[in-house]
Amino acid sequence: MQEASVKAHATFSGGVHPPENKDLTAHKPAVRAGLPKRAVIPISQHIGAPSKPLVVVGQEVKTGEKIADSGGFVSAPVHASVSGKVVAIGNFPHPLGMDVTSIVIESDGKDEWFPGIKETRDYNLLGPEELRKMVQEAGIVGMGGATFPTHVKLSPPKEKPIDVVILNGAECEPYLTSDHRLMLDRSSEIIEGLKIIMKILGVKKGYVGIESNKPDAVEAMKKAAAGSPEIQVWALKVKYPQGAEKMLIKVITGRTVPAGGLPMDVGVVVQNVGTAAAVYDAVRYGRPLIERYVTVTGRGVKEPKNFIARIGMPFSQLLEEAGGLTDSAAKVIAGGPMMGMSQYTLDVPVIKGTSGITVLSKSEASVKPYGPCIRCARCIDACPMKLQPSIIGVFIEKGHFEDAKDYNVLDCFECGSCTFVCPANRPIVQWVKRAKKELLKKKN
Amino acid sequence: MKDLLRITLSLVVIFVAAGVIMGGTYKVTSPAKFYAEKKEKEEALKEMAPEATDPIRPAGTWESHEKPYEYYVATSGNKPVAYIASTAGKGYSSFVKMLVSLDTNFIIRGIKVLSHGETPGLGDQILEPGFLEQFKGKSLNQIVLIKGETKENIQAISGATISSRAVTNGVRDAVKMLVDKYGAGVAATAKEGVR
Amino acid sequence: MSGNGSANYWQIFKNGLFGENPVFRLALSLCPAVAVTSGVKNGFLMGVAVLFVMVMVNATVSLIRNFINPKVRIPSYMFIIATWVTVTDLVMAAYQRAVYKEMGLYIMLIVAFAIVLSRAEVFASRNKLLPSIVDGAGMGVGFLLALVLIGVFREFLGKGSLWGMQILSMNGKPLKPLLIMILPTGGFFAMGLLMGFLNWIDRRFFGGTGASGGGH
Amino acid sequence: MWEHVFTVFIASALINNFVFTRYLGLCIFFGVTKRMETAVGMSFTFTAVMMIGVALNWLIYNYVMVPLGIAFLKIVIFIGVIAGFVQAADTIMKKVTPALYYKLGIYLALITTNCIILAVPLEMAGEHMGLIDSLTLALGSGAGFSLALIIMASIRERLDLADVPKSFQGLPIAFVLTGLIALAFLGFSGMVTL
Amino acid sequence: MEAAAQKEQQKSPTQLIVSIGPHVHATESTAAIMWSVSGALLPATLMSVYYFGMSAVMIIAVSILTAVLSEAAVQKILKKQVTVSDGSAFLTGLLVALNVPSGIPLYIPAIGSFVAIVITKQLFGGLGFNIFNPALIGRAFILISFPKLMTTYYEPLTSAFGMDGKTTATPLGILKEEGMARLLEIFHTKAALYQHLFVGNRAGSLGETSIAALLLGAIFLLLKRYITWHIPVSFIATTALLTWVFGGKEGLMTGDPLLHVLSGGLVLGAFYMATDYVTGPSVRSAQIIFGVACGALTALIRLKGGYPEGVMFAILIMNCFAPLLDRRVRSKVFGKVEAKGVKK
Ligand SMILES: Cc1cc2nc3c(=O)[nH]c(=O)nc-3n(C[C@H](O)[C@H](O)[C@H](O)COP(=O)(O)O)c2cc1C
Ligand SMILES: Cc1cc2nc3c(=O)[nH]c(=O)nc-3n(C[C@H](O)[C@H](O)[C@H](O)COP(=O)(O)O)c2cc1C
Ligand SMILES: Cc1cc2nc3c(=O)[nH]c(=O)nc-3n(C[C@H](O)[C@H](O)[C@H](O)COP(=O)(O)O)c2cc1C
Ligand SMILES: Cc1cc2nc3c(=O)[nH]c(=O)nc-3n(C[C@H](O)[C@H](O)[C@H](O)CO)c2cc1C
Ligand code: SF4
Ligand code: SF4
Ligand code: SF4
Ligand code: SF4
Ligand code: FES
Repeated sequence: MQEASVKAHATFSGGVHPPENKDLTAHKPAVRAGLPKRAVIPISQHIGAPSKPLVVVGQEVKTGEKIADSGGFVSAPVHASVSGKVVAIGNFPHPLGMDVTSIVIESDGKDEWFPGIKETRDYNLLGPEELRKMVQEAGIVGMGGATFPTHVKLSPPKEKPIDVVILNGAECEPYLTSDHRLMLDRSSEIIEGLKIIMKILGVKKGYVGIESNKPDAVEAMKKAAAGSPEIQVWALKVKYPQGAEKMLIKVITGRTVPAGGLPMDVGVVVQNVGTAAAVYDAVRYGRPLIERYVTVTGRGVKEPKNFIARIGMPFSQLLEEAGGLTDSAAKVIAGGPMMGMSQYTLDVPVIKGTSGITVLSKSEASVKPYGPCIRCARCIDACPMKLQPSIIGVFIEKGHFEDAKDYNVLDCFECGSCTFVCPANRPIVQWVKRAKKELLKKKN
Repeated sequence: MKDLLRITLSLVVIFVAAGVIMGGTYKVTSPAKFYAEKKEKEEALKEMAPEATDPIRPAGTWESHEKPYEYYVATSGNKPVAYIASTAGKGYSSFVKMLVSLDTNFIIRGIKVLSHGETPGLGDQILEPGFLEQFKGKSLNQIVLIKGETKENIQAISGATISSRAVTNGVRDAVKMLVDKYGAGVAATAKEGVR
Repeated sequence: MSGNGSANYWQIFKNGLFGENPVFRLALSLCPAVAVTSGVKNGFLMGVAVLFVMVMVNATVSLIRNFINPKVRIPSYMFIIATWVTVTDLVMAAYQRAVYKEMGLYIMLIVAFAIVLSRAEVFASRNKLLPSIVDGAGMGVGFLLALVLIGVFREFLGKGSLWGMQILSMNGKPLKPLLIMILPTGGFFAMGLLMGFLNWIDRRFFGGTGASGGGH
Repeated sequence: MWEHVFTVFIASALINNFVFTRYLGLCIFFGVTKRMETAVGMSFTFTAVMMIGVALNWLIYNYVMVPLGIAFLKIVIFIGVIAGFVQAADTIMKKVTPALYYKLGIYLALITTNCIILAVPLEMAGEHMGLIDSLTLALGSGAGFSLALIIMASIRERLDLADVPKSFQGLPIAFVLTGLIALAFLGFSGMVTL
Repeated sequence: MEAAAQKEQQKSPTQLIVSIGPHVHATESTAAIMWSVSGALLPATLMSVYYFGMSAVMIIAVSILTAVLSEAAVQKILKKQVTVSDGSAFLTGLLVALNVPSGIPLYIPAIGSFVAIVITKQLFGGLGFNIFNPALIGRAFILISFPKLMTTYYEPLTSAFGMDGKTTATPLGILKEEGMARLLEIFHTKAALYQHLFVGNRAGSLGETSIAALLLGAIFLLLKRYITWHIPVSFIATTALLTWVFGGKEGLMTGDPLLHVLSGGLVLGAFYMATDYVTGPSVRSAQIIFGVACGALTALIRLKGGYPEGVMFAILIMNCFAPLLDRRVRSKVFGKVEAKGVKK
């Protein structure tokens, strides 16, 4: 334990230190948000095939009832987050940009739970297969933002043996504190969830990585893990993007995920702490994933808060519960300011991957014009992937996508560090996204 | 076959015609060129010793920078009136080739730069009379390059010190050589001032 | 390139001067354009040499054009060019000693100038004697003018003189505004700036594409 | 001896670089430096042709032309020799190493009308150089030209991304650029005296 | 702004700003950097005024003015946005001024600045695209055009005003032409020599003489991370090493590295000019190669070349190679087994 936290001070090269702004909400215990009046539940809240609706307009549903089933292996079922009546199935705005088929449930305010849901006290008698099934049925997906169906991560191919599971409690995104609060409120559940995941994967070594700017969370998790020697809790240096799995794995296990590869290539599975908690709830109480911790924060909201909100909760309603927007509010972001997506409407719902809603004021949000690259190399130093964003940027700006590819643009995971430091304000991430699209087009 | 024949034939004709043209031109021009060169050289030498009545002939060759150079004794009725040497000095980007002529007391009468490859505008300032005139009337041990005002010695052209040094050294080598060869008397003074 | 045998001699001639100026437009045989133009005089004499060679070559080629077998066309042309260059070289060496000392090498290199070969190939080999001579003359004069233009630009800025005559001077001493212009560096600058300037004029006033060709 | 050889080499490669200080080979220089591939291809081909061409011409000049007193035909003969040799190389390569031919063949054609390829033999004849010196000169010139080509290509590829004023795009800016490189290379001037 | 992205903006009923992330930025800006570098040169600038008086003031004013005006003019003509406020033209002008000797006719630095901005920078596409260091090309241009004036250096003034200093050779000049002995004659002891060089009481180009002032600014730049150690350190170290090994009259290892480091444009060049982002390689490992090569060339020119000082030419020559270095030396991508080979 001791030498662990000492070792933890080693860190990856590159990265940046954006102002954290976590004190807006860090000390505020999560409060339960009211029920959404109209829950808008997209059938695709995850990477992979959209799920298939099981309900029809007009049908009555109960909280936790499955309303859409997996559209394939890499997919996840979706459940009703409130009890009430299905009033519409159609395209509605989605926090990730385009409109998406969603099931709209008008809440009857009773929040009656689906009878089919039953507890399992002695879940540790169950075998990996049954456990994995339960996780899948509960529609759990990565809650760190990647929203990759968890049961898939938990079924690695034979040839890729997993020997380490890491829980990602870094929460390196500025402003966000949902994982922080979650770790304080539900530390033991998280550890239990971790143990279940380890059992499913047959792994003997588990870690929880937490940025050292949350000492209380580190303490809480250490206490919760005290009884289990196979689990270590690591305090990590505060540096964005510490939470990026490749960086996390590098720091904790010293292993380097090959470019273009996955954590499992080095025998590691990374899960967000929220995911672990969800796994516990699913296995212990049979509860599907219908709510999550959401931080509503930023200079643009009157009373920044941490919420426990139901999936499908419209941003507008949740923001109201946080006292509403200030007059200076200018930009609403699903997620944090580094990787989050800015929204053009407040009708979008909270989904499984929504760790927060950040509202920036005019002064923060003003988009400055960008100038030519002065080759200052700050972006190269900042890039955790050790790419050369400067040159990549110029190439894409001039439409030389192949050259950009030659400079490994495809290895960019869009953390935004380069764009953050660029003195010329160059929108590199934006260009990278375009390049990836163009290159994809060329491929097929 | 017939084709091939035509080709060869045509080529042969062209070759012959061209050969005639070029050969003809050569016949005409080569003597002209030869005399022109000869004349240039003689005029250059004559310039060095106008009063010499007899044609100026090489008196021997000497070594400078591993290359042979000629020297001459200009005479009027077999009486020496001037000693002349061709010489060279190592410059900025080339060897500066010169003619130096001394009177019978081994005082410099004149310098003529025959060729050089120094930088236009910088090194080629050595051609300016102002610089070359300095050498007139100087004797061996005065031929020292000075950066800055001087009447006694040779003043370097600023911005072209290296080329200036090339000329000065070339001249000094030649003068020393001539003094050693012909000036038993003045030889003593020649000892110092040699780099 | 426009090389039809239309008997409009002025057209053919003018084409060489402007439309397809060898240096500024076709960007052929660039070396001498930079190399010998540190002074107007050298530029002019080089131009004359090229003019002479081009006229003679074009004439010869068009005279014997029906007599040469296509298979050996190019070699024959090169041989003809080499011949006339040799003649020029020998004459210059004999009667233009001073100049020859400075640019003898470049005179000989006329043999490598793509412009000469290309005119022989493109024009002379398909046209009668007179048009060919006119074309050669046009191209030659165009080349000559280009060299003189560059020469004026460089010698004036570099030495403050033209054709060796000092024009600018300050209290007796010759005034040399920008020495660098007579060095290699300056030659390249002069070419680049003049080309750019001409392009600009072309785009601005004649709505041309203002593109200079490239390569040989 | 070796010191002298070394001096000749450095001088011809850097200090008297054919492109930057003697303005030769410009057509090809500007022609093939639009892209790095072509520049590299030309570098190899050029240096090879240069070496062999000089060797052949040296032999012919010293053992045929001088004895026969037809040195004044050097222009005709040198270009003939080079053109012939290039032709031969072309056909032979096509037969023997087609792979290499498709890489470098295209450049062979260009080379015949390049000034440097002819200038070096002429210089060699003019200065009555020995075989070693001639070959060193050839190698140095080849290396110098290759260096020039590769620098130029790398810079021009970067220039593709810059918004150069319309009238200056293409050759004009290339000329100015060459001028600037030449200015920089003046730093080598005065290091050796030949 | 992205056409597409704008399309999205119109979709917005409320006035929400939509853009691709990240949605926060560091406060750094191009202008801030350029002005800070200019600021870092303030000590050296003041010293030059102290030592060379009114002449220095005029030269600096004229160079900067010409630089800024030419930049504005060109951008107007090319119908580009005028960006003189970003300070890069100002900095270029200042550096031109600091690179010329005092007492030089004012039209010369003016020409230098003009060439620097118009031919070297704007013709190539303006800020960020120039291949060569504008200020140094400007200097080289006027050095070749006016070799006499540009190599005529004046003693620093004892009285701060009026131009009564007398001309003299610079330390490097003397070292080259007359050798160490002469230098000791002038300064008596080596200690005195070094001390003169360090405080800057010696002949030389305006900005280069006071090593102390230059280092002050350099430290500021290093602390603020505006420059990194890679280029300056490798540059100066290499020059020192080579001048020590080969610089001595009596055989190897008898040279005087300290003298070579303190004199000439080395410190100014290494910290303020070789470090120019735009005209050097941007990958750190390539920067070390760049620095070492600059150092080697400087030593070569100083010891073997036809010129007392080589810093300028060294940097300019390496500017030619920067794009090649950028091509060949690339950052080692995280998780790439061996940094991917260069496209051939
Ligand atoms: C730049 C970047 C930063 C990230 N930061 C976090 C983080 O702070 N917390 C987190 O849980 N996941 C973060 N992620 C996502 C993780 O990389 C990884 O996908 C996730 O932890 C996997 O767990 P999950 O599948 O349970 O979400 C980040 C990803 C990127 C690319
Ligand atoms: C491109 C260039 C060409 C030069 N050409 C010459 C030259 O031909 N002759 C010469 O003596 N110095 C030449 N120099 C060297 C400088 O002029 C040298 O510093 C100068 O001779 C020494 O300065 P000083 O003469 O004022 O003492 C040249 C320098 C450069 C950069
Ligand atoms: C950055 C910089 C680079 C310079 N480069 C050169 C150069 O390459 N050649 C030169 O003659 N002078 C150059 N100078 C000016 C020389 O330093 C000048 O010759 C100097 O004053 C010589 O004096 P020193 O003996 O103190 O070096 C440069 C000056 C600076 C500030
Ligand atoms: C650290 C640093 C050093 C610079 N050095 C120079 C310089 O030596 N010469 C110059 O003209 N501009 C310099 N600049 C300004 C600017 O980068 C330069 O003009 C660009 O080359 C313009 O494209 C420098 C800027 C920075 C940040
Ligand atoms: S940080 Fe911006 S300006 Fe600096 S190199 Fe990267 S892209 Fe260019
Ligand atoms: S290039 Fe990609 S990975 Fe690197 S810093 Fe920028 S966004 Fe992050
Ligand atoms: S750059 Fe790419 S991501 Fe950005 S707006 Fe354009 S298409 Fe979308
Ligand atoms: S990513 Fe978004 S902003 Fe960019 S083009 Fe696509 S829709 Fe537009
Ligand atoms: S003219 Fe020299 S290569 Fe074309």
